[in-house]
Amino acid sequence: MQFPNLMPIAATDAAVRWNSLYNFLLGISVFFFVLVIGAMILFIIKYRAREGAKTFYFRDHHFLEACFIAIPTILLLGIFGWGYSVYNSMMRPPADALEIHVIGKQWLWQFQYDNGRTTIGNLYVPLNKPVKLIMTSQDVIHDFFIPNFRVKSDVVPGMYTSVWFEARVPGEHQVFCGMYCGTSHSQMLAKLVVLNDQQWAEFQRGKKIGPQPDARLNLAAEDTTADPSEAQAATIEPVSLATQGRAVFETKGCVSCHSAGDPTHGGANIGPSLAGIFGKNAALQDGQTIRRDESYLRQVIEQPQSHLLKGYQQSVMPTFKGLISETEMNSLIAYIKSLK
Amino acid sequence: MSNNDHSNHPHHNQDHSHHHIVSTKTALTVAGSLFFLTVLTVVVSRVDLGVWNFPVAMLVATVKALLVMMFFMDLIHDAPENSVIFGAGFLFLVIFFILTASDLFFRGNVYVKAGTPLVATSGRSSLKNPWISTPELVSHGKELFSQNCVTCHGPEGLGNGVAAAGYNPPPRNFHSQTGWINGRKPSNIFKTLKEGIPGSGMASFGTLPIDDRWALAAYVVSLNSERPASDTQEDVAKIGYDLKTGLAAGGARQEEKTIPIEFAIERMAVAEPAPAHGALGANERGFTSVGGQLYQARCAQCHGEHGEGGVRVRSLGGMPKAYITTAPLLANRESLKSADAFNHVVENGLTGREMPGSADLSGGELSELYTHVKWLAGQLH
Amino acid sequence: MSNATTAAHGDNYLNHEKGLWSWLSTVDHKRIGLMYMATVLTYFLIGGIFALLIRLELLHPTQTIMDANTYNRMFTYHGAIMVFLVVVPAIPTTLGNFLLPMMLGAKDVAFPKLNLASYYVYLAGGLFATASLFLRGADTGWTFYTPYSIRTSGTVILVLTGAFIAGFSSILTGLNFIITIHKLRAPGLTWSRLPLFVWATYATSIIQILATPVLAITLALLVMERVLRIGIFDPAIGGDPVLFQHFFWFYSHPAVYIMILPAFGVVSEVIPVFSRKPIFGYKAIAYSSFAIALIAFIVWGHHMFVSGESEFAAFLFSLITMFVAVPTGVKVFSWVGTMYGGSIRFNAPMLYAFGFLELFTVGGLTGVFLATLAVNVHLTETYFVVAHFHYVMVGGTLMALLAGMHFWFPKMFGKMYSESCARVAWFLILVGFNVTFFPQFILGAQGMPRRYWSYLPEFTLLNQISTVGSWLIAAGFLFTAFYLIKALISGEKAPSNPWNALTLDWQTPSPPPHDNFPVTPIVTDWPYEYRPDGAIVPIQGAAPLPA
Amino acid sequence: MSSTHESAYPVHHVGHHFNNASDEFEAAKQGMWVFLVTEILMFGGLFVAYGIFRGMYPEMYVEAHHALQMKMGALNTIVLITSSLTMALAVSATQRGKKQRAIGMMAATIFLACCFLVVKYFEYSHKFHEGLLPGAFYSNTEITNPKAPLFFSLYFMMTGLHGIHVLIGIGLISWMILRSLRNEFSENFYTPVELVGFYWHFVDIVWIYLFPLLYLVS
Repeated sequence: MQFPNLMPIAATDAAVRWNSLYNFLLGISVFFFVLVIGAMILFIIKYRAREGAKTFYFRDHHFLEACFIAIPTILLLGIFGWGYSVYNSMMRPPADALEIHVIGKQWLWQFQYDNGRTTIGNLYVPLNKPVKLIMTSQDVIHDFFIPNFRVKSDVVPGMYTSVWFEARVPGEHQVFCGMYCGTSHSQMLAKLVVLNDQQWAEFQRGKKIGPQPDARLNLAAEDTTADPSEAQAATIEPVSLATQGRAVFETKGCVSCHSAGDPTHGGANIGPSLAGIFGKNAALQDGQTIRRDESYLRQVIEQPQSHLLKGYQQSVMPTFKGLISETEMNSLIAYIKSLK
Repeated sequence: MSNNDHSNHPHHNQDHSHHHIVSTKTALTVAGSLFFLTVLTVVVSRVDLGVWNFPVAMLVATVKALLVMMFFMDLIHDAPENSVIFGAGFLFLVIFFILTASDLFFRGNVYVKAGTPLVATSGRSSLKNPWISTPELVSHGKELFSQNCVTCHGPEGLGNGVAAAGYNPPPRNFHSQTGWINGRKPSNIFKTLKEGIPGSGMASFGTLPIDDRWALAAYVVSLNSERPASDTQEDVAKIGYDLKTGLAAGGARQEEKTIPIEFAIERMAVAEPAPAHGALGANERGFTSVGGQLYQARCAQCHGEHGEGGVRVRSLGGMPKAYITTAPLLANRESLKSADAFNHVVENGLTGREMPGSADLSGGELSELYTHVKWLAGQLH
Repeated sequence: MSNATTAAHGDNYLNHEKGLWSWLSTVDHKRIGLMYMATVLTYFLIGGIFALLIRLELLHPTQTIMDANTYNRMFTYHGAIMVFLVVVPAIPTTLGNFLLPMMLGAKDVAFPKLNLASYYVYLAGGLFATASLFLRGADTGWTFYTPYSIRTSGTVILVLTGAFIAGFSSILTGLNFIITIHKLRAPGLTWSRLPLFVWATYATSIIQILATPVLAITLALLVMERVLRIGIFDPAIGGDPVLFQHFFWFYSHPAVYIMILPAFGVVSEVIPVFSRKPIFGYKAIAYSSFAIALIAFIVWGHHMFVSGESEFAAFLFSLITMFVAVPTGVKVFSWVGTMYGGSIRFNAPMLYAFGFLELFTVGGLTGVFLATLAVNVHLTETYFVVAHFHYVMVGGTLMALLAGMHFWFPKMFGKMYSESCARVAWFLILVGFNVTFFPQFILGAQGMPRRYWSYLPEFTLLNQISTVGSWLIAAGFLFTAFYLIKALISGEKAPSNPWNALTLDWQTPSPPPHDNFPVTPIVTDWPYEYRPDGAIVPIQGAAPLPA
Repeated sequence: MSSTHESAYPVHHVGHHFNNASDEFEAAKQGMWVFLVTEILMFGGLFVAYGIFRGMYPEMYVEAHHALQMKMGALNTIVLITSSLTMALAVSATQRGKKQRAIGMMAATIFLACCFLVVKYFEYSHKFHEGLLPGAFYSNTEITNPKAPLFFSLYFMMTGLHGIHVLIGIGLISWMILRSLRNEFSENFYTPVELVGFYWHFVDIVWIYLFPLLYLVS
């Protein structure tokens, strides 16, 4: 295991500005910590109790106390001003920003683009173009948090909030839900996928975009003159259907509720476990028995309420009809098949 | 009480004759002033002072409160620190209000203001003469077809998809030459995609981008061995496609946008008293079941508290002054005959009838809602 | 007076009356203080066990010992119990109750019966909150954010009721202390001669009075949301969930000063005694308590910078928040200044004061990060915040509570504990604390959100270090419990003033008699007159002390 | 009233921690003021919620307040002010040692408080009948502003909390009457009556603000 980096990568200009402010605060904090604790340790050693030693006698020192007040005040006002200016630039999107709608719901993220496409779990944005996310929640408060961009905003039901950014590093960036929202809060993850111009054009035409490398690996290739086809090339290596399915399982939020029986792979137990179910019979709520084959899986993914398993009073699973392509469906079924 | 006890407390019954006592005369005068001020504030509230009504009412109330504090509670003769203490309570209340207001009254309107489109999409097609089929268009359409249509229409477009059995009338077989309700030309198919076919399982695919819809139309046309006649300019104009600007269907902006269901409802429903259904307990089921709550939140505003209809609903599209009146949710309606049909209508809405789709509902919620609506329908005679 | 004579014969508040009922029905502030202490420590044990389980669950990125729902209940109860039942009442109700009248030279607090009533109110609140544990529990987090807290199942109402009731205990205690300080000071004890602990308690009480009622109405409205669906905080019915956050933090931000101000008071007492030097900047420390109490009320919005709060409000709240650091800094500098040129002794209370300074300085400095608008956006709702407030509340309040308990233990029980055991425990707790919480700063900066039951594999190492640290803290606390209980049973008899301190509470026998002082003391000077030659001048208290 | 002063009045004992009765009285009185401050802030939460929503939806408030019966509200204001007057007179009568008059005034206060509650009862039942209920239970069809349920949530919470305070006040004043009948008070000791008086005036002050805020929106 390698020791992790102290900070996430800075993938926007705002994040770079943020870093300088953060580093300044870090420096000033270390200075004051050493000042206070160093003085304390020095006094502890120098003035430890000894036989016959006389103590000083003074009650206060007005000049010193005035300094205690004045110096921190000036410093803090400076920090405030700097913080506010960075905040301000993080809050004001350019007028031409591309708008994408984000809907949070327990426990997945849904993204709606202005060309009518909808994706779940993966947010696709173009490289080097300002993007404004207009966000709301369907149920409780969530929080859209992209550490690599240093932006975050609560996603509140009944109102709209927004964040904006201009991504400088292509590839996948981690997105978290930052506001506690219930059972699968920690699995309400998403990937923000930054696409180069060519990929973005393809995405807009409705093409499926394969998995992209982690943005942290792309940081070295931040130079935007790099040949975009290279990143492309990395993605067309043959990958087994089940492996693709595993990616679908994660990105579409299945993992928030279903266990895959794989201890390294998380998975909650809101819905039934999917490990080793394929081809076996299962008892339904209405007393019938059903064989869980491909068409069964397809049906319950598209219409979750069509077959209620015994022990489940109602289905809370949202329908994935229209939100999951045939290819994804096939790979997902292949993945479930592969689970032992 | 024993004398012994008594002696331990030599200071008991210290009289506090120095303590001020409110005289009856003062009390009556104050009460009289309070009565007068009450009448005054009622009278003033009847006069329109514009923005000043509220400050005046608060001023009068504060004078009244001060009178009570100063004379009934005798704060003017009390230790000054008690006035400070009591005043601090009001001071911190004011701080509480002002700083809370600094948020809620100053929230930036992130969302576009009313009157402008909610989603700034352009209804413009990037294709030139998009109704003319090209091989690229057909192959793009094929891809879209496999994503959007095969469930019902089947992989070859024979109308035999996995979900086909649930629909009456059955999904269209694209290889047949007859029975096409809107016609077979690309522009006809574009229209079907845009509006759906009311009364059937064919929903509106108006959420697809315009180019995608043209691509689908081209693909569907290519499936049939017998080509339909080509589109004329009139055909294209009929579906509202502006040849000059490339804008699809007049008011394309309205056509293209998708808005959250709550917004749609809020903007559409018009205050109109629903017919009284006194016999039906509004809350018997209304708030106890998930379906009932969903119904109240999303449907009741247009369909009535009990599904009785009769509510005037404003059109959101090109004719903002037009209304339609909702009909009762009777059990013999097509959409209430099967869960699938119901889900279809709820998820996709009914284009042309101002019924917005609620695609965000989960399967569980849909089935709860269906149960509730069926129950409501059963109550209507 | 009969009390004066019996005091010499070993009559003290512990044996003045006997039997369980004499404790349960006592109106003696000292006994009530001890009852509070027993109860607070019990809740601390429960909350601490939850904390250990939480850390154990986070040993591995995925499930370790419990499922997500259990985990969510764990952190909810850990937070709710620690905040409402432990850290808020910890110092005022235990040390405050015991010491405040003694430091003022009074026989009791102004309203002794009310004091006992507030203990039972507190107990009832605690029982309500913990009773829900045995039913379905609550998984709202201690912040009860709407609309989640309205929708989630479980016994949320019981927890809300518990916190609501416990709030009234806080209000009544604050009221009692304010009147006691106003009206019951001994002759000669002017405001400028008050011990700093009294100043701090006074500022705390003011916050309790002004802020806690808002918590009461907020929680009551939340109960109404669940029972009557009134919708004020529920967006589904037209209300505003962010308004709830304003209401909640209007109490809960000042509440963190309810937690930390008494700790400042304890440290201000301990440091001059063990440095044998007058406190540096008495007035600055006293007034800064008030400045903090005042500013505490106008900064709550900094908890909500990313909640959808307006930019204008964010601007205001961030600006005002910066000024909290000024009086806090003044205090820290003054304490270090007090040590300068002193004659420092390393008894357990002083060691804890050192620990307090270290942890609180880290907690305070990281607070500036969070007050800075842009930086807050990234760090809030992550482990950075978790680490920050643990450094302040545990590192600050708990360290000070331990300092105070070790400082006044001889006075309370008339027994001495083992100094060497105390040093071992201090070392374990201090090291364990830093090992537990420092890695969380890094985790937070990396972006790990709080309240996560599972986490990305890249966060594993730091989480494991943190979990190991929690075991060190637990070992330290267990050891502390061991040697303090041992001291209670078989400790050496303590003299009346083992540390040669000057405040009034030390100018009476250990343990104190029922009425605190054999004779009402008359005060002639401030309580920090430590002379350079180390001579102990009986400055306060008129009665000659028994040898 | 008995002629011998000492035996007629049960002796009130000054707490052992106070120097004298005057100190004890001042402490108790200041305690009451501090308590009233906590009451201000408790009601304050509701007033702030009211103010915030009024600022956000002013036209809804105007529309919704028409459903309240202003005459009933005005009547109740008069009733409560009168009860404050009788309470003030009861306190000064106690301070002057006029026991009969004090008891009479306190009984009048209780009577007026009950009148207040009766009027409130009619108002509430009218609201229930009209479906003007808080939040999710709102079923009125005349006032259709989608935010109107909020107004009635606030109306019921504010007047409800105030009503609970009136009930508590009735209990406290009854207790004072009882203690008066037991001759516990005299011109030398009347602290409880004066403090209950403060409480009652505070309840009046809250209503003085509630009346224009709820009934006189324009």
